[in-house]
Amino acid sequence: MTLATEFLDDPFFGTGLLGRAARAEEAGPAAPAPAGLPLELAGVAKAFGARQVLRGLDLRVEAGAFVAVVGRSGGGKSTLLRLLAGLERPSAGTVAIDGKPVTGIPAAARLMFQEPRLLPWQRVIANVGIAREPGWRANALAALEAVGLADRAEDWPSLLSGGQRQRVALARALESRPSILLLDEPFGALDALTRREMHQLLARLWRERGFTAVLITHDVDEALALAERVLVLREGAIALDLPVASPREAHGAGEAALKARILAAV
Amino acid sequence: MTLATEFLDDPFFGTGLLGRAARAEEAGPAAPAPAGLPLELAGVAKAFGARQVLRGLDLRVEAGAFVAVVGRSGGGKSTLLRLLAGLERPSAGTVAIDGKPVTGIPAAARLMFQEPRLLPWQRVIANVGIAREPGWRANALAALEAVGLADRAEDWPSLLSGGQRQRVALARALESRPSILLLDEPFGALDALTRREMHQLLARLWRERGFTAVLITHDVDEALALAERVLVLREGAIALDLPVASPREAHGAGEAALKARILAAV
Amino acid sequence: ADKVVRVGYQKYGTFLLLKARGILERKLEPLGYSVTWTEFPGGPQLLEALNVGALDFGVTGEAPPIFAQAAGAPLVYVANEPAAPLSEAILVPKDSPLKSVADLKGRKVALNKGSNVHYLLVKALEKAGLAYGDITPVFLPPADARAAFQHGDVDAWAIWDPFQASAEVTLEARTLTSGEGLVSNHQFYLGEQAFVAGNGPAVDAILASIREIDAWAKGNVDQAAAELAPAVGIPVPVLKLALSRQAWDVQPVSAAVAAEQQKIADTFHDLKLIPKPLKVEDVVRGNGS
Amino acid sequence: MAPLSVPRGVAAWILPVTLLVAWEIAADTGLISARTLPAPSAVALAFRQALSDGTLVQAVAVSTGRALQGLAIGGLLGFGLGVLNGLWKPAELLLDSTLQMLRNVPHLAIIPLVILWFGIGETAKVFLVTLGVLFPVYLNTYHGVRTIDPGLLEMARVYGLGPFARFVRVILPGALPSIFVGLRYGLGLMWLTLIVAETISASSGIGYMTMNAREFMQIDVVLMGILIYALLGKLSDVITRALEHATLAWHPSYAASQETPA
Amino acid sequence: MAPLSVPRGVAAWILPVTLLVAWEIAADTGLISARTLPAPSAVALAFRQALSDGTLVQAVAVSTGRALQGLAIGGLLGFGLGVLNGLWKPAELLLDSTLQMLRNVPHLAIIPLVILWFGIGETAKVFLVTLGVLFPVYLNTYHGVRTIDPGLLEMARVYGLGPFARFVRVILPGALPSIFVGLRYGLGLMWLTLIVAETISASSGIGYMTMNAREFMQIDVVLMGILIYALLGKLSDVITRALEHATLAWHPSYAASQETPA
Ligand SMILES: Nc1ncnc2c1ncn2[C@@H]1O[C@H](COP(=O)(O)OP(=O)(O)OP(=O)(O)O)[C@@H](O)[C@H]1O
Ligand SMILES: Nc1ncnc2c1ncn2[C@@H]1O[C@H](COP(=O)(O)OP(=O)(O)OP(=O)(O)O)[C@@H](O)[C@H]1O
Ligand SMILES: [Mg+2]
Ligand SMILES: [Mg+2]
Repeated sequence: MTLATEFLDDPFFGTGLLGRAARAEEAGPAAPAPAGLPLELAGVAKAFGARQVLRGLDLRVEAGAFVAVVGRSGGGKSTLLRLLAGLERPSAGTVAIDGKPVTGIPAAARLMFQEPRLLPWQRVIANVGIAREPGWRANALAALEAVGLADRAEDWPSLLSGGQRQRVALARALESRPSILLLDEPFGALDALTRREMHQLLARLWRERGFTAVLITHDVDEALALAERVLVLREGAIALDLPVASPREAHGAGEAALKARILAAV
Repeated sequence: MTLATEFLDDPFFGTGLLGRAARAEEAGPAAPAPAGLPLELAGVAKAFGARQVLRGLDLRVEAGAFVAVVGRSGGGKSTLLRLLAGLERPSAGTVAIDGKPVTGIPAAARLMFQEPRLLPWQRVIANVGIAREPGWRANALAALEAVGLADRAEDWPSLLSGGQRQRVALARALESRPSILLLDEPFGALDALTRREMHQLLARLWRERGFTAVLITHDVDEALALAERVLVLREGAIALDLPVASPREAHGAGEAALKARILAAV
Repeated sequence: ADKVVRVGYQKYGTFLLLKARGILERKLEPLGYSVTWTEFPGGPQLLEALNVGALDFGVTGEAPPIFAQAAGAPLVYVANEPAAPLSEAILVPKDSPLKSVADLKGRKVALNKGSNVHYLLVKALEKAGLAYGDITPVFLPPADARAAFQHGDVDAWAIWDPFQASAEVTLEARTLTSGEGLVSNHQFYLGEQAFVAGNGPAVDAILASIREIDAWAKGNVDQAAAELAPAVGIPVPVLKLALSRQAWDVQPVSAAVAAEQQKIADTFHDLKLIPKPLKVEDVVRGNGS
Repeated sequence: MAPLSVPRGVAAWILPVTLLVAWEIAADTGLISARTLPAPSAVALAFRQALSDGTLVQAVAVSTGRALQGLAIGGLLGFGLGVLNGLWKPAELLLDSTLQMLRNVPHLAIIPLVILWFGIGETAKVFLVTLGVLFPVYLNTYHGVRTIDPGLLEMARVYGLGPFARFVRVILPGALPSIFVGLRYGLGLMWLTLIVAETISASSGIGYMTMNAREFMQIDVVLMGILIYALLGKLSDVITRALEHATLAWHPSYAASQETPA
Repeated sequence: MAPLSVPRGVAAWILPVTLLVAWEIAADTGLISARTLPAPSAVALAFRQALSDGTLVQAVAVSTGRALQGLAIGGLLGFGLGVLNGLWKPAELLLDSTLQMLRNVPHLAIIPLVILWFGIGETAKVFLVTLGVLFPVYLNTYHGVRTIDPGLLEMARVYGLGPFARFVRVILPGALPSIFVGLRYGLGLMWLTLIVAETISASSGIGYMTMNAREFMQIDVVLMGILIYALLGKLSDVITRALEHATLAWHPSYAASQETPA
């Protein structure tokens, strides 16, 4: 809990206009505060050999929306994100970002992979500032501080615990300040308290920066706590598309009902 | 849920005495049904360089007990399991299994690592039957079936999804039939429903085989649902040691209180 | 000096003495030539360079020019040293039961394939009434042949100086027969065709230099040996023995020498060492080239 | 650049064939004199001749025999030493540095010693080839073993695999891609060493044939020798590729290279 | 076996020194005749002589110059080709097979061609060393680049790293352990090729010195040459180890090898 309150004073994660202005100054006029971009999938199918993973998926995500995707293990969630990140080509249908079909790796999107994928030969801080944008060192350190690992900045990644590695990957995804943030089970290796801190961090940054977020999670509570809209992926298609009103409210009675609906759909 | 009911008819995971007798027959008289062994840590400390991870840990686990360990990310949980598995030497204190100090890798314990650690050059089934004990193929297939991946037995691990890989690692740990089963966040990459199935599988096998189980989890509900005893690891020592009565009862009112106590200790 | 003569030499021989004294440079300087010296481990390598136009002039034994001519190399025989039949021989270990060349029947003889001793061996066998097929030739370059000889892998060794002298002195090897009465064993000075044709005065100046050094060496074998020893790495007594057997009197290639050389070529053709017969006199300086 | 949609087998020959054609044209138009560099057609003639009179087949057969013996001994030794030093620290401390020193000793320089030790027979030649093959296989095996994911080794130990099972199921397959690099290199050096080895009193073999021709300035035969070496190199390449294909099916980069022809 | 608790620097010399001592004893007791194999003390004498009259220093200096030029050119070319072919499929299709064929052509056999192309000067020698160094560096770089974790490359692309940044931050460090194996091998071959190169019309250099001594049967000088090659091999080893230590600090197996001396 201590961590979460620290963000307020943090130059990088500072709240509201002040923080944003400070950041814009730092990075120069060439880097305007990123805004979200809309996503669209139309009739997207994906097969690996004979295995049909996605079949005719239709999905529109508005600019700046926060969508959570839940579904069974092996249900094609990661594949969906990989399609959005341009790492896979659909077998049929089209994937578009901001109205333009995705060819190659879209510059607007950043994917936090299901595994940490840290470069073993770079220190933790260099991993976070992987893109080496101007001022990366300060930004990376701020991001590490936000995930509670500022004191490990100069360690090799191989010395970190599983949850620490995941948080470094999270810091890397956040530091890159994308228009579209794709998160593949970003909190899977975190304990309940650290996880809650990370939830708050993510929610805050989303509000401040306005990026479009797609979050894969196996934790329905997490989906309800963070997203405006929860999708259930089943048998390669969207089985449930549930808007969540004022998602950041505390656990109420309505939430239990929503949770039951989602679990039934999965 | 369909998976969980199938275990009843499964020759390997068959219930009660019947199943156990069938299994004992299969493996021959040389392999008696494994029983749990007691664990003991006395004054165990572990430091990596200047970083003191565990400090004077004292713990006794009786034979056949089911202990869950919760704690913050980077709190030394994996280090604790690695000490029990003989992969690290304590900086001070002693680790003993069945009264004998651990030197080398104890034959009685199996550790399911935090990462899947599958051999990329072996098919899924060969990964599960890694020890190649007599009859491993049938056993491995049964274990894969129990985790819902029988149809992927002949795939390369690199083609699996994150959750599928974790389940293969789980199948491998279960197939090895140890006296002491050490599980490091075994369900972290699984969705809620698959996770519940795996809970049932683990609980059933524990009851049938009587091994000693140490489960690391970041999910307090999971700890309460599975373990007889929940330990909270904080600042390198045990901050809370909570017995859980009849752990396999459904979510009651008492559970919420327990959960609150644990979270407060973390 | 804007013209260059590229001279190839080997470690053991007159050119090394010539190079040390700077005689050639002095004689060519007035004609507007400078000299670059290049060392080669053996005659074949020297002619390999001459063949591709990397060399103008050099010195080798009698065998290499035959192969070079067979390969179409643009070489010209310019001059030769007199016969030195004692400078090659067939040796046997000191306690060998072999007493004469005729005893070689069925034995293993080490030799450098296609060298002057190859011809010597053929001639020696011929004289002893043996056919070439009666012995087993073991083709080895000198250094390896010596190792094999020492090790007892071969029964005899056909070899030339200074290796011959070294084996005689340090291994106490016994001479079965020398080249005397069998072969003449000339050293040949060879030039590149275009160079020899277009630079007559320079070629003559080179010959004059050789004559000068030959004259000196003939009268100062001891000093020559002392001078060559450090470069060659062979003890002075050995070198003295080798040099004393050598002939020192450079002269243009006569018809008689050409004819002897032609016999070697024909023998090599019979041995299938060269694919087609060749005429030595076609590439002798003064014979139209 | 335009995508190359030709099959692998064809693409590989584009460059060699282009070079050959250019060379023929240069020779035919007199751009290079036939004396210094005979035209490919002349080399082909030498080839046909050597083929028809049986010398070529015999030379290749004799050399192959020597090469394979050396490969077997040197490959096994290099592999064994690589594994030993990669896994067992004391052995590495004791042996690695010495091997690195021995590796640096030129074959040409030790021929007199080899003759003293082994005589002038086949043993000496096979010994030299053994030396040639040993070191690349050693270095790459050692590297492959050293860089195996320690996490997998830990896993194998925890799951009760004994030393032999660990070797067969973890170490060997993990080091295999690297061992293949060593083998690839060793297959090349096998022929290269042979040319040195066959200066020892050989009267057959392609090394002997080539060096003999060089001595006698039969450039067409030398070129034929060079072409044969190149073709043998191609053959080694095909063999290693097939082995890689067969044993590294699980490996993303090796599997991919076979499936996507462009 | 008793644990070796001697430091790395000492352990490495146990075997060579033991061999040397055994050889000296065998020579002194007449077990091997001094004529066929001079005693180490005789070799040491030759060493002192060559050192004091400056020929050794000069030979090593000349050879080192040639070696380093060849290393620089061959190493860079091999590295560049390895990276190109490892990353870009069309290049691999076009070039790899040809390189595998060229690799197999013995240096001894192409000397006539090399003289034809480059004459008998320094260029020819440097060219041969270049060839010698090129192929091991190429093969190992290619292998290193090919076997980089594709997951990390994906990550780099998703995080907006351009080709250059990907190369510098992902591909190069990932391939480095393998490239060092190539370099290690290349550093050895550098000297080995030189002995062949220095048979072309050289009059200086250690290759020349050794081969010349061999020709004139100065076995003690030949042995001295062999020892110098071995020491140069040791030097290469020390340099590569230092480079590995400096650049692979992150790598569990390389870091460990430096820290745990036994
Ligand atoms: N080999 C090592 N060298 C140095 N530090 C290490 C090493 N292994 C672990 N650590 C450190 O020890 C601490 C405990 O690590 P451990 O993996 O036990 O944590 P954990 O409780 O399992 O965390 P998580 O829930 O994130 O997996 C961490 O701070 C980690 O960085
Ligand atoms: N490259 C591939 N080749 C073949 N099959 C693949 C490949 N990638 C994924 N799959 C298969 O596609 C299915 C969907 O995989 P995906 O990784 O998208 O699942 P997921 O929903 O993310 O699962 P998890 O929650 O377990 O991570 C799985 O059955 C997986 O085995
Ligand atoms: Mg996934
Ligand atoms: Mg952990």
